[in-house]
Amino acid sequence: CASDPTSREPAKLTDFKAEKKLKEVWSYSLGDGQAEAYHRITPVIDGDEIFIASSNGKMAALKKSSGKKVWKKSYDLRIAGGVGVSGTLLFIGTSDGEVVAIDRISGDIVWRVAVNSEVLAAPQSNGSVVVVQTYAGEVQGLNFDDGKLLWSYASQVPRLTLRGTSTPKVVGDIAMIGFANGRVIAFDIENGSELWEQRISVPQGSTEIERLVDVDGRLLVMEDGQTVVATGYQGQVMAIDIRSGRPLWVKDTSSYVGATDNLGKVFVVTSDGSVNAIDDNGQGALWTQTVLARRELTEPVAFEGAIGVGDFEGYLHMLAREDGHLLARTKVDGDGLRAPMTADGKLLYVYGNSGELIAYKLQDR
Amino acid sequence: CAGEQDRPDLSEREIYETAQGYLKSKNFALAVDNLQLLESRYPFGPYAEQAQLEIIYAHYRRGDNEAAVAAADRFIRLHPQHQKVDYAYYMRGLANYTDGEGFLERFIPTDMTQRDPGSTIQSFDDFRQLLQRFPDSEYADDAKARMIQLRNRLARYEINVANYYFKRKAYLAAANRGRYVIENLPQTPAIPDALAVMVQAYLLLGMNDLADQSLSVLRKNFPDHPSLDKKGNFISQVGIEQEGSFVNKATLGLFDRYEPPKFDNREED
Amino acid sequence: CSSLEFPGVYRLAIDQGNIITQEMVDQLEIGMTRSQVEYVMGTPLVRDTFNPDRWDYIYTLNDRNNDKQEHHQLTVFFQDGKLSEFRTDIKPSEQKPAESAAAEQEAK
Amino acid sequence: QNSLPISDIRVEGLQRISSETVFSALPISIGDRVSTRTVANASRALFGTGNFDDIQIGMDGDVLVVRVVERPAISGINLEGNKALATEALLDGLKNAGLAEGQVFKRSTLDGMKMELTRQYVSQGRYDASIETDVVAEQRNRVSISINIDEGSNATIEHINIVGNTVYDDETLLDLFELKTGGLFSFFSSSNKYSREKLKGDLEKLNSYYLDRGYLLFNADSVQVAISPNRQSVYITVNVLEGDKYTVSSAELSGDLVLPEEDLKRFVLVQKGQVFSQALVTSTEEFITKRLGNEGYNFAKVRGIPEQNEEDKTVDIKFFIDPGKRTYVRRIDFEGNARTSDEVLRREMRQIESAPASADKIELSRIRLERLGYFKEAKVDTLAVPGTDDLIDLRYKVEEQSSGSLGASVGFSQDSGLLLSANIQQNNFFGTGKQVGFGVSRSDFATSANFSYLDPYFTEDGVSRGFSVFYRTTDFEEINVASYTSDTYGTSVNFGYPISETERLGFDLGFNRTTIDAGVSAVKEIKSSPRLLDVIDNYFVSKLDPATGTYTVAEVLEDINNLPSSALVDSGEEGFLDKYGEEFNNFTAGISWRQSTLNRGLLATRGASQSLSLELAVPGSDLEYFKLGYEGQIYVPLTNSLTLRFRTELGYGDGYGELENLPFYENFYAGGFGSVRGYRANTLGPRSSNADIYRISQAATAIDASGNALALSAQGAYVLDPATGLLLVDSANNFRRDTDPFGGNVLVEGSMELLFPLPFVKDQRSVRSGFFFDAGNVFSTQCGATQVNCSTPDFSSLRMSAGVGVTWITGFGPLTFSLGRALNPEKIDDTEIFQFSLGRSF
Repeated sequence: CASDPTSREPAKLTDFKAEKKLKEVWSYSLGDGQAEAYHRITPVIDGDEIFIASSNGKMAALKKSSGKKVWKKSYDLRIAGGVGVSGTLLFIGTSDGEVVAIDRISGDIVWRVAVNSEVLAAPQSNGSVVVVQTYAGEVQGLNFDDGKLLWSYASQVPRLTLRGTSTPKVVGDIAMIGFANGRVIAFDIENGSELWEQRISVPQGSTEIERLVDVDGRLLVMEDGQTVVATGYQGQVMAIDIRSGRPLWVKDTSSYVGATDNLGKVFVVTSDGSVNAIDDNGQGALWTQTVLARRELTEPVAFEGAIGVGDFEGYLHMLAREDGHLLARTKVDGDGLRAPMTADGKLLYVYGNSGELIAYKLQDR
Repeated sequence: CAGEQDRPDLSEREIYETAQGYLKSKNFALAVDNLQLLESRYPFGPYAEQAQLEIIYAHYRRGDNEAAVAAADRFIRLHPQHQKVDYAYYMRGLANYTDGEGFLERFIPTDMTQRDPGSTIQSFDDFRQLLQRFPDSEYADDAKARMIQLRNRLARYEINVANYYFKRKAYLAAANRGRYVIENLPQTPAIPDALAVMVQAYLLLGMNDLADQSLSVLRKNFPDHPSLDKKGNFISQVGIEQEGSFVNKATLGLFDRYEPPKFDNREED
Repeated sequence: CSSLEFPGVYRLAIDQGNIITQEMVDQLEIGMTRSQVEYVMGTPLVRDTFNPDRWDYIYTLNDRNNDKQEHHQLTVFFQDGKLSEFRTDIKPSEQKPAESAAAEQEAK
Repeated sequence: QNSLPISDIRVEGLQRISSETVFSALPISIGDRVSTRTVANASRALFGTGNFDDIQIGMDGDVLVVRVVERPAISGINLEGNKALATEALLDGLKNAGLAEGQVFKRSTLDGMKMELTRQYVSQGRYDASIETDVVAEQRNRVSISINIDEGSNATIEHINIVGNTVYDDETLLDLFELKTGGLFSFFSSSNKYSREKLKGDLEKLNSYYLDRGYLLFNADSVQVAISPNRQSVYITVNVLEGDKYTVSSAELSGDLVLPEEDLKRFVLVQKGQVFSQALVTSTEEFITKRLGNEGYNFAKVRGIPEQNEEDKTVDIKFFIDPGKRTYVRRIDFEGNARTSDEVLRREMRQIESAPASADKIELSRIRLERLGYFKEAKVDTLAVPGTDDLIDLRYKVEEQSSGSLGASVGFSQDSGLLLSANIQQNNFFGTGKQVGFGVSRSDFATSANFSYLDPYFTEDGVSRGFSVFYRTTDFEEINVASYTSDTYGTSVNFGYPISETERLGFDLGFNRTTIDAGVSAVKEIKSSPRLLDVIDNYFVSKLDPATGTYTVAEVLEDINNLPSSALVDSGEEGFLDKYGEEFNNFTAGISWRQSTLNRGLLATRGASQSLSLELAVPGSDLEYFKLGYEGQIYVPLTNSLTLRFRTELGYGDGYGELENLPFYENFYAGGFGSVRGYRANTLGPRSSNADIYRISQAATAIDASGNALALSAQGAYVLDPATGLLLVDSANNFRRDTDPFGGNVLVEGSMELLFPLPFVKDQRSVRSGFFFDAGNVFSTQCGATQVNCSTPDFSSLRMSAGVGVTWITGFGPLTFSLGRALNPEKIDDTEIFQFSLGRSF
């Protein structure tokens, strides 16, 4: 019989001539990491500190260059979304439907307020209003100092969605948020009025599965600070002008993680595990790397001329920026990688699902 | 995949011949298999239609009534104008008719008017369709006869129930069963009994003017009904029950019991 | 009934027909349409095939266990669709206005 | 354009379809004029047959040419990879859609089926299932279709989270849920497989949990269901708004009450001061609706409307009663009684036609049908009569089962050996409801012929009348009882009648004649011993010289008749037959009271039944005795699948007048089926003592002239002891035979059973299985001096057993197996682990 053309198993790791090597600089372990409920708690860098949190309610502030602990606290909270930072406050969301503000210096809880459902994405703020999206598709604007509700917007959530919520993106006074119904809406962060709205994916097909259109990935603000790139599941990737909301270019692709950009190229990881590089004006597709097909890849990160992606078995792969060939690979965390990675030009910070935060340097072999 | 290995490719005519042979030798199971093989192998050959017709008969004779009805339905759907399609309607009615009779009734004489008619009612519709579409089909009169027999059976069933309700002294129930026959099953041999039931029940209920009306209809149409005496008056049971015979009292009502009215003048239903 | 049966035989109480109550009879008025009568009295269980303009309501109860017998009867007549007359053995209660329909006593 | 009339029609491109089919479908015939319109109709008609992919109609001179391309027929369909959806179900689905062997192949139906299959898999939670179809052409314009399915795996639930619950914690609430996250048993039970219906059910449970505890405004509408990108796991989040806890401030009835207020008041479970509970409101509604139903208002609607007042968190509940119209039953019809006649069902009806409807009479009639034991199940539908708002028709649907055995039955059961019997024991004789038993049966221990007839409805009120004639010879030895045979024949007439809905009284008068044949070695209780065996007719005086072992003188055989009576030993206690002879004519009279609320005739599962009976051999019979019996059983349902059954049977019999004790052949026995399982049938209780026998030696010896012995007679002879002048006696023990059970006049027996549904059995209505604990024994108030194991009733000597038993109603009657272990057997008891029998249900 004709063998099954599209095998459904994740692609096996191919061996390759490593041109670069990932060297661990420091590592720090915190609580139970993402635990069982498919969370994507992401570390955040602000100044020379990096803040991380774990599902069983632990948080820590570390010196980003050395990993030295500044403070570590344990709260009676089931953390599900985090870590947002703005000014002196850190923000996390919990599975019991609470948004908690924490003083970044002391780690003490400043205020905590109940919202109507689980908070799976890190609340963001511009210093005066904190914006949070709950799992039930409601967006709330809270007062930065005491968390009191300023405005709220309720979106219409389809019956079946993809696990996870898109993290709001705040640029100046504009808060842009991707929703589970395949739309991205920009709000005036102060009063919650709608600035513009774009449809990233359109549900088609007969079953609930075919009609999944979540925009779950983080929104990418390009280097020029003018355009935001949103990726939709079973839909499109779309670049939109932040001020006017006009779509600049659109590509048909399906992705549930955010895109990243570097020196004029946009890198998109599709839901079937291929990594694509597109010209930042959206004209041509530069290269596509499918060697990591169906390995549930994380959001790509640009670092030292390479593009890094993690996979479900916990491997970190570095692909060459020009043509996407494999440069380096290392095993980070047996529980797998899911949280997006952050880089600050010197180090690449990777937060494994078991709660292992490791900083890497990329060297030539 | 394994290619479809073709058995020695019997020609259409050979398969059809073997099927005819089995039909004649009453080996209906094998006849069905052959006819099915013919249909799947040569669905549009010259013998296909004839095979689809004969398979109905084979299923029926094999006692598989559901399959016979299904085969008949399929033939009617595929060949609505076929000149033999009346045979399919008739066979479908026949299959439903015999399906109603359980296994026991064939061997032990049972009074079918006492039993739940079951799917024979479905056969009533099949035969009616046959008569409407093909009034002069060769099967029309047999279908008509069976329809009449079925209606008579339903009417007699109603009268039996009325008789039971007389025993139970539920006279209004008896009267309404009689009325059901008059209103829904006219021209059945049970009509005279139904009228007698109504007269007797209304009398026992003390509704004399309703009784008179039914009595006049009975007298006009069935003057020699056993419940009418020579002068045409109704032999009523009213009042008989009160005294009760001496023997009855002595044996605490066990012997010589009062006989409630019973109307079962069936010559041939 | 009189014939002696076994002492203490449990016999089913047989009730037949539509229940007729005093207050139903009070509500009946000449000139009512068929559906109005039906609303008050309910659907008649005795609707004679040979005489469509007459509805009979009858109620009998024969409870041999505790020896309760009941027998009520009401017949309504219609003329061109309107209630023209009704006879019943239940006397309408006093406060009904005098000019009520001919409700003479039906000999039972 | 109308060209010349066509002279002929030619069809090209036909491979398998016959030309007649084309001609009969073609609306054009020879001689017609052809125009574009007729051509269009023709091609549309031909397309209509569904057999062709392409049709061209043209003219060749005056000949109409129809060129067709036939649609391929399907030669075969094969399915691979489907486990969750059964192949036949799929093939049926395809067949209904017109895709089957021999049918015409249409691509559109195949694609439609593909989409339908994916939807079915998604609805089963198999989100990553994928289906590929391909069509392979074959010769003679046929195609084979292959569909291969990758069903993927069922998405498992990884995480269920309830947000916003403060009063009750997640753990207690998640306990209510049928859907569970993966746990130990999750691979076995599919509780962690997501399905939308189960989630809906769980949310309802959550809702009623809060509503039953006062949280009137509880709301759990916002639910998010999400799946992981690899579609393997499902995450469920339920956001709840608990609201405040409300207490009841008042509860009243309003609307048209129909019945006096106090009559309905007692059904109102909601009281002032109580914490609000939706469950109590709903059951109040149901009770009142049922009560109105009994009054004939079948369409009554009762709704409890809560009005909450925010300030003091209290709620007033008003029950609006709308009785609807008083309803009447117009007709009652039966369905499914192919064998049972209409009257047998109709006479069980407590609801009469053309009469006010009453909900409990309708239900009671259904239960009475099931109580008959003729039907596996009885259901009732209430159909509103079209065109009226107060008339209903009732339709009782029954499913018949064999209520007795018909025809010859070859059976085997250990305690009665091979059972050859041709008996027609029919409780529903040809569906007439009459119970007729006619049987001739022969087994190791009994040959019997009997005819019994009972008409349960001799009068329409249920007065029953019946009679029976029987002849039975029983060799009790074969059923482990002392060796004697009894031949009885007799006749009896019986009546019975109901004295209430569930109780019946019964009377019977009978005559029977019994002869007992004690057989050769009858036990002492039956015949005094030692005794002369009439088979031996001579004796001799022993001449053996014990010292030398030689015979001094010839022993001479004497004829038994001239044996001096003094030679017989005094026989001591008299046996029964000695006292009362061996033939008895008895006139029996019996009265019984029976009460039953069992829900089914055979294999009941609920209710209770008990019966008290007295059987009296009236004065003037040869033997004047009486037997009192009590039987009772009760079912206590534990859960909807487990039921506890308690059963007891007591018996006491005694003689009166000049008969001191109960005739031994009327004794009670215990052990075996329907009694104490684990012990051989009828072996419990007092034993008989074996009879002493006069010594029989081998042939008497005679001496010939020269002094050597000469055998005289082959047959044994009694030995007279020269010293005492008495016949020598062999006391029973040197026979070394064990004693035989003899039964007694007091029976005490009971059992406790835990009934459970047998796994893997679909139709539970004709199977019963359960663990049992039996206890019981037979005692005697007049134990014979030499009787073993005989005691007056005392509980310490009850024999107990435990085990498991299964009964299955087959076409030939009940088939029963039981595995029972005797818990406290005495040395003398015969225990038996495995017991089975056909024709008797325990």
